[in-house]
Amino acid sequence: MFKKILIANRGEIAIRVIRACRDMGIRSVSVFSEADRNSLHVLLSDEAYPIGPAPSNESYLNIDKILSVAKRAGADAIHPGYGFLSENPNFVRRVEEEGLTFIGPKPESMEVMGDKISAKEQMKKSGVPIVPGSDGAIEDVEQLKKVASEVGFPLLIKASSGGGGKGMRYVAEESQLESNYNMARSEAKKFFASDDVYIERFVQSPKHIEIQIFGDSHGNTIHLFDRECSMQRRHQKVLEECPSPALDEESRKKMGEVAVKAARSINYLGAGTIEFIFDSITKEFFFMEMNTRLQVEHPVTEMCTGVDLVQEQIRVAAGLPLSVKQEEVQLNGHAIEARICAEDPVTFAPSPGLIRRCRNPQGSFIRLDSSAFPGYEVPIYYDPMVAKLIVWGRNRDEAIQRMERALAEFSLTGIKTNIVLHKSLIHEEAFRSGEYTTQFIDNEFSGSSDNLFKFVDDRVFLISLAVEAYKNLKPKSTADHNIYSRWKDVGRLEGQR
Amino acid sequence: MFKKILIANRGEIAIRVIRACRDMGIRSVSVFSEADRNSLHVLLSDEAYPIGPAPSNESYLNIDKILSVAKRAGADAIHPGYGFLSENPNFVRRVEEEGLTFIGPKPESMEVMGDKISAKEQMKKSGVPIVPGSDGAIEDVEQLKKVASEVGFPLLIKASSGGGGKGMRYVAEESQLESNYNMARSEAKKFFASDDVYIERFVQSPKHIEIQIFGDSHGNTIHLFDRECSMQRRHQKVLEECPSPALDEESRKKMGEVAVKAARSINYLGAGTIEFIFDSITKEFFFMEMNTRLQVEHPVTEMCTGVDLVQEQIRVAAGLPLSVKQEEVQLNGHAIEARICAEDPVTFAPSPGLIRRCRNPQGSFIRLDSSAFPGYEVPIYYDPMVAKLIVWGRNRDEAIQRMERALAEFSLTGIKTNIVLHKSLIHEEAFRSGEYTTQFIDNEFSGSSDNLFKFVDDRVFLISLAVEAYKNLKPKSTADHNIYSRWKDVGRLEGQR
Amino acid sequence: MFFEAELRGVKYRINVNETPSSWKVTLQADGERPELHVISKEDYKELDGAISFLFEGDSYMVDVVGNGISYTVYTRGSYRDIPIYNDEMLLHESLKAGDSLGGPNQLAAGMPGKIVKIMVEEGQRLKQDQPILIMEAMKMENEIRAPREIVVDQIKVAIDDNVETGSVMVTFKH
Amino acid sequence: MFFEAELRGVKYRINVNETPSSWKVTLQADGERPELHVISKEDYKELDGAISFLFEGDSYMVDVVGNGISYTVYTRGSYRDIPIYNDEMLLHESLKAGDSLGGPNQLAAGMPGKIVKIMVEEGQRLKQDQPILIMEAMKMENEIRAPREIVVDQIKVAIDDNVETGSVMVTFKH
Repeated sequence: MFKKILIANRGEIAIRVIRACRDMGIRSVSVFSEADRNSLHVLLSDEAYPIGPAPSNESYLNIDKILSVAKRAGADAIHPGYGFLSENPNFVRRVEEEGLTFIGPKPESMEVMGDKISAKEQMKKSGVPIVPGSDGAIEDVEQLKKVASEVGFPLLIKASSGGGGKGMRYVAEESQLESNYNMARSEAKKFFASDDVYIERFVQSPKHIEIQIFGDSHGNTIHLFDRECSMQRRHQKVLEECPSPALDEESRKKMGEVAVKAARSINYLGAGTIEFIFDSITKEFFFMEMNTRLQVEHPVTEMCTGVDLVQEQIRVAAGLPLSVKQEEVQLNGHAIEARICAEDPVTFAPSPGLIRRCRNPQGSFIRLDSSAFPGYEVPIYYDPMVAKLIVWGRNRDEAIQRMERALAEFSLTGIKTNIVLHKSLIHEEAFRSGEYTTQFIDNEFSGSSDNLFKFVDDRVFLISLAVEAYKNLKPKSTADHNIYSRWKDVGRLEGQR
Repeated sequence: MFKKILIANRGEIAIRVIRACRDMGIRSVSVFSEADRNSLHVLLSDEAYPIGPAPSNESYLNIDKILSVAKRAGADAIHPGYGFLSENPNFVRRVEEEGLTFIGPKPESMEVMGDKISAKEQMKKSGVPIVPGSDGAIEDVEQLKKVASEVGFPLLIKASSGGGGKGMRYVAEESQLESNYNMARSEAKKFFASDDVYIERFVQSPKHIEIQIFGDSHGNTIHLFDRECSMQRRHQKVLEECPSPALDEESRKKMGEVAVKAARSINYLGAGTIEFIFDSITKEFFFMEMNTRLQVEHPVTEMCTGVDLVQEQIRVAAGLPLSVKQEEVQLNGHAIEARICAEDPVTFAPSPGLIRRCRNPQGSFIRLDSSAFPGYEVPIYYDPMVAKLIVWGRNRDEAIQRMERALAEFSLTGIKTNIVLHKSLIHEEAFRSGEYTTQFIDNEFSGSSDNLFKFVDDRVFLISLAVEAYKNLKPKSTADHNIYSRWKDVGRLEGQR
Repeated sequence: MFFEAELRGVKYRINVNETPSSWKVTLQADGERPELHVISKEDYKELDGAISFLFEGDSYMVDVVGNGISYTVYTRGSYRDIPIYNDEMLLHESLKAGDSLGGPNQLAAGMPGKIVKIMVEEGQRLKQDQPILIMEAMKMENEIRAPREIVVDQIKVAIDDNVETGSVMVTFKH
Repeated sequence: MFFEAELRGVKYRINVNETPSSWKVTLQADGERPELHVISKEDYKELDGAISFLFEGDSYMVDVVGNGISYTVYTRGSYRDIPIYNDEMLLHESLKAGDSLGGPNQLAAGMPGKIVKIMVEEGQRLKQDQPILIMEAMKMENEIRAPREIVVDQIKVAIDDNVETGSVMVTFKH
């Protein structure tokens, strides 16, 4: 087993990996940019080293610096977390060249699954259902029209190397086809340096359901059931569940088997996720993409299976077999995760800045993975997610009730957060019924401030505000009698108007 | 279901009940003494009312005041927590006279199980094994000698109404019998107003193992497996586990069945615990006592069964059936609880006072039930326990590793706590092997400060200390140049000595 | 002390009087009758940097952050941004109006971030909602648009500049 | 600045020098050679009321509580009570010796609590370890005993009195 692991990441996921290391008696080494000297991963790791200026490409994406710290600290393995270098095959090769172990899949797996077209081809070969669409990139307008008429409208045009909705176009009918094709290509070129685009069927009531898979170097490949991640805003996941409320046992079984088949076909090593688009109406599911890393939402799977996915990653990277066999993985109860972000819950604008108070929820059947603490300044340079709140119940209703309780206990002030958004979302009928699709927040949710802020008596806000404003003004008034008197006079005149 | 529950308690258990109420959509009403206006249960409950001065008998034990608040707030049920009024049958009757529901067993159950002799008689009748000893109180010296020779030495003399080790005497051989009998009687008289004492066999390698039982008003009585609570100091539990590492499956099954039989024999309603003394050598177990309330250590059972015991108490009190049947209760993994107390870890002297910082552990598979926060002053009037840290693992080793991780993350300063004691205990061979008995801390553990404080490099302490002491002195020195100069002169002379 | 505040579109007149043992707070919503609340200081206490407020039997933990005329009040996972005024405050505000944030003739940064694109030039006439610049904060690009028809005077930032909350980025002609 | 400190029975001589960018701390254990540590101020920062201390690559979160000659240092769930002295401190201590805690001729409360029993009378001669009184704190009874053979002068508390840390409970004859 490894003696010391360097974590090439920051924030809550770095802390998550530090904890797994502690659980296994492995020393953890964290790295930090100049914006992160005061971040919690620095404080909680056994060792910590600076790696440069705040912008990611000068620190958390700087392969040379990270490798030089790894050697200096004597680490024997590197955990990439998610994001940053976690899906960069070049980084993996560099790590291996230095004689260290990369905790994650082989670079070849990243390459084949990193390109959407090659991934789809690979999946098709392995018998995994894919969304009807073009076989690979569209060559020209002629092919575009031909394939589009086979696939049918509405359809989507997507960038082959894309992600996060960039370079993606919705085409409702044939007349819009060519103009959108050209726009998609130019966006793709701009964002991803390649203007390859492809088209596929647009699923009308789509749900995002994904399967956690895991492979080891002893020929074992298993799945750890499904997660539902349809609660998204502009393709950013907001709230996740395990298991999906939409799958029946038969679909669940089939989806798990298909995912294992997909992972086996590329001899996948470590933790990975096969994302499917699920058609709520037809109950069909199609391969969307594979994430060759740990997911943000992995804790919901941990809560329901008892398997520590990060420990498992480390075991597998060290050449050990998986600690569980497929038939031992049991789905126990229901878990929900809320991503707590430093952002305005109405406008979704980021809200970096100083956290004034932070009272975390506690108690039965909840888990918090947070990088927030009182006095911490959320930097502007990185992702706005500051914490993940995960709850468990024997069934979905219990889990929802616990989420409501934990959110009510959660007090994070100084910055704006989306805590109140989550409170509102879990009260929505579409969420309660489990029938929400990936379109819910963007198209159906009335996230107005009236809707969000209905939970507390307005008078509590007004009285507290007035007393505190009074206290803020009072010392000034008493210290400088002249100003105070003058103000009183003005106040009196005012009162008489 | 109830609309509003008053919680006649304080600290972490009041908060525990508040959370169960939230989970069920029930409003919670807390009460607080003058020493507790700033306590967390006041802040977290939906409503809060003062009930009088700090000493318990003027507040948390004051039945009239509690009932008057319950009526004023419009509560329809009262949860007593543990301690205080939780096992007081008179309180139960008063609650019922007011037309409110007491969340707990019937007063008759408390009465029969509250007296050690009647409890033992009841258990004997129901076929529950009891420690060989006198049938009821010893009448006189003649009977004492006769029964003692049947039971054999060593033996114990115990007060019939006793608890917490008061009025209990160990007798190694016959020559010490009569003097100890007299001392035990006089202590019993003093502490419990009754000089009834009884004798029983002294089990030589005793473990404390208890079974969680639950009854509802529909004729269902189930058990939720065992807890091991042998890690005790002077009969105060320090650290608990679920399940016991000492029981094999056969003993576990048998103990559970016996406990259910015992509970059924008194038509027990709600949550209760049958405590057994387990002989590590012979594998025999004997009834010790029944606690007719929720236990401090109930979370370890919750972690391994998924059943929320407080919600279950509320359900049952409201007349609903238990939410689980016996065959549905599964023991899943292993949980350990550490009681975090405001006390010196070497001398065990209480350490009330102001909490300066409080950084709580977080992350995968741990739970914290805490009443501590930065700036909270732990009052002198009540129990020194400020938090419970509970961890879970798929097996005992995983749980121990997680406990070690969570303790290392736990930073509670300003007062002294036993966090470091727990760190030390879980490294002990007797704990790792699971073979520790109730005698371990008192007789075998070398809890010296050297033993406890081996975890950190001394230089870290010394350097931090010196820099902070320097900072404390520096402003004074520069502000008052005369004192500074004089001190420098003295310092120089000193340096030359 | 007298204040005016606005919450969810409703204007309130608020009066605060302190006595040794209590706060007397009168709330009067626009067009409604005044409502007097006498809050014992035992029921409104500072605690752990926040306020523990027992109000009509209910227990709230409240945070009030802010100063001047702009406050945010948090409790139970919810919050309100509430503008509040009185004559003294308005006086203070007018004294520093010259350098106030995002006044009518300038565009100030509402959050810290980095300028990634500037779409206008000095002297250019803008339509309402016409994009002025794009600022990046926390991996998100935020497009800042013209509040009304207006002419750009000076552009005070360049691409790749980091700006703090309140930094003036663009001024407009009067 | 020069200090003496004692940790786990070992006496240390410590010297602290501050430079604009670092702390230079020399540690010398009794009978050992001095050891100089140059700690960059970037590696020793105040944070969330505690100290984040990166020492020889390791990361510690440290709390230092105390003043005068008595400090407690906490980190990683562990702590040390460390007495520390220098001449200035000793001077200050001697100035207030008249009312110092638990001096040789008096018995002061080591923690807040309530007096539940007093077993001695004024003028009584006590053997070493003879019980003087019982104080209750947090549901535990703590028996306080005579530090040596001594004669009771005044008893300054009565049964049921609440005492604070440092309150003088009994004085002894010189």
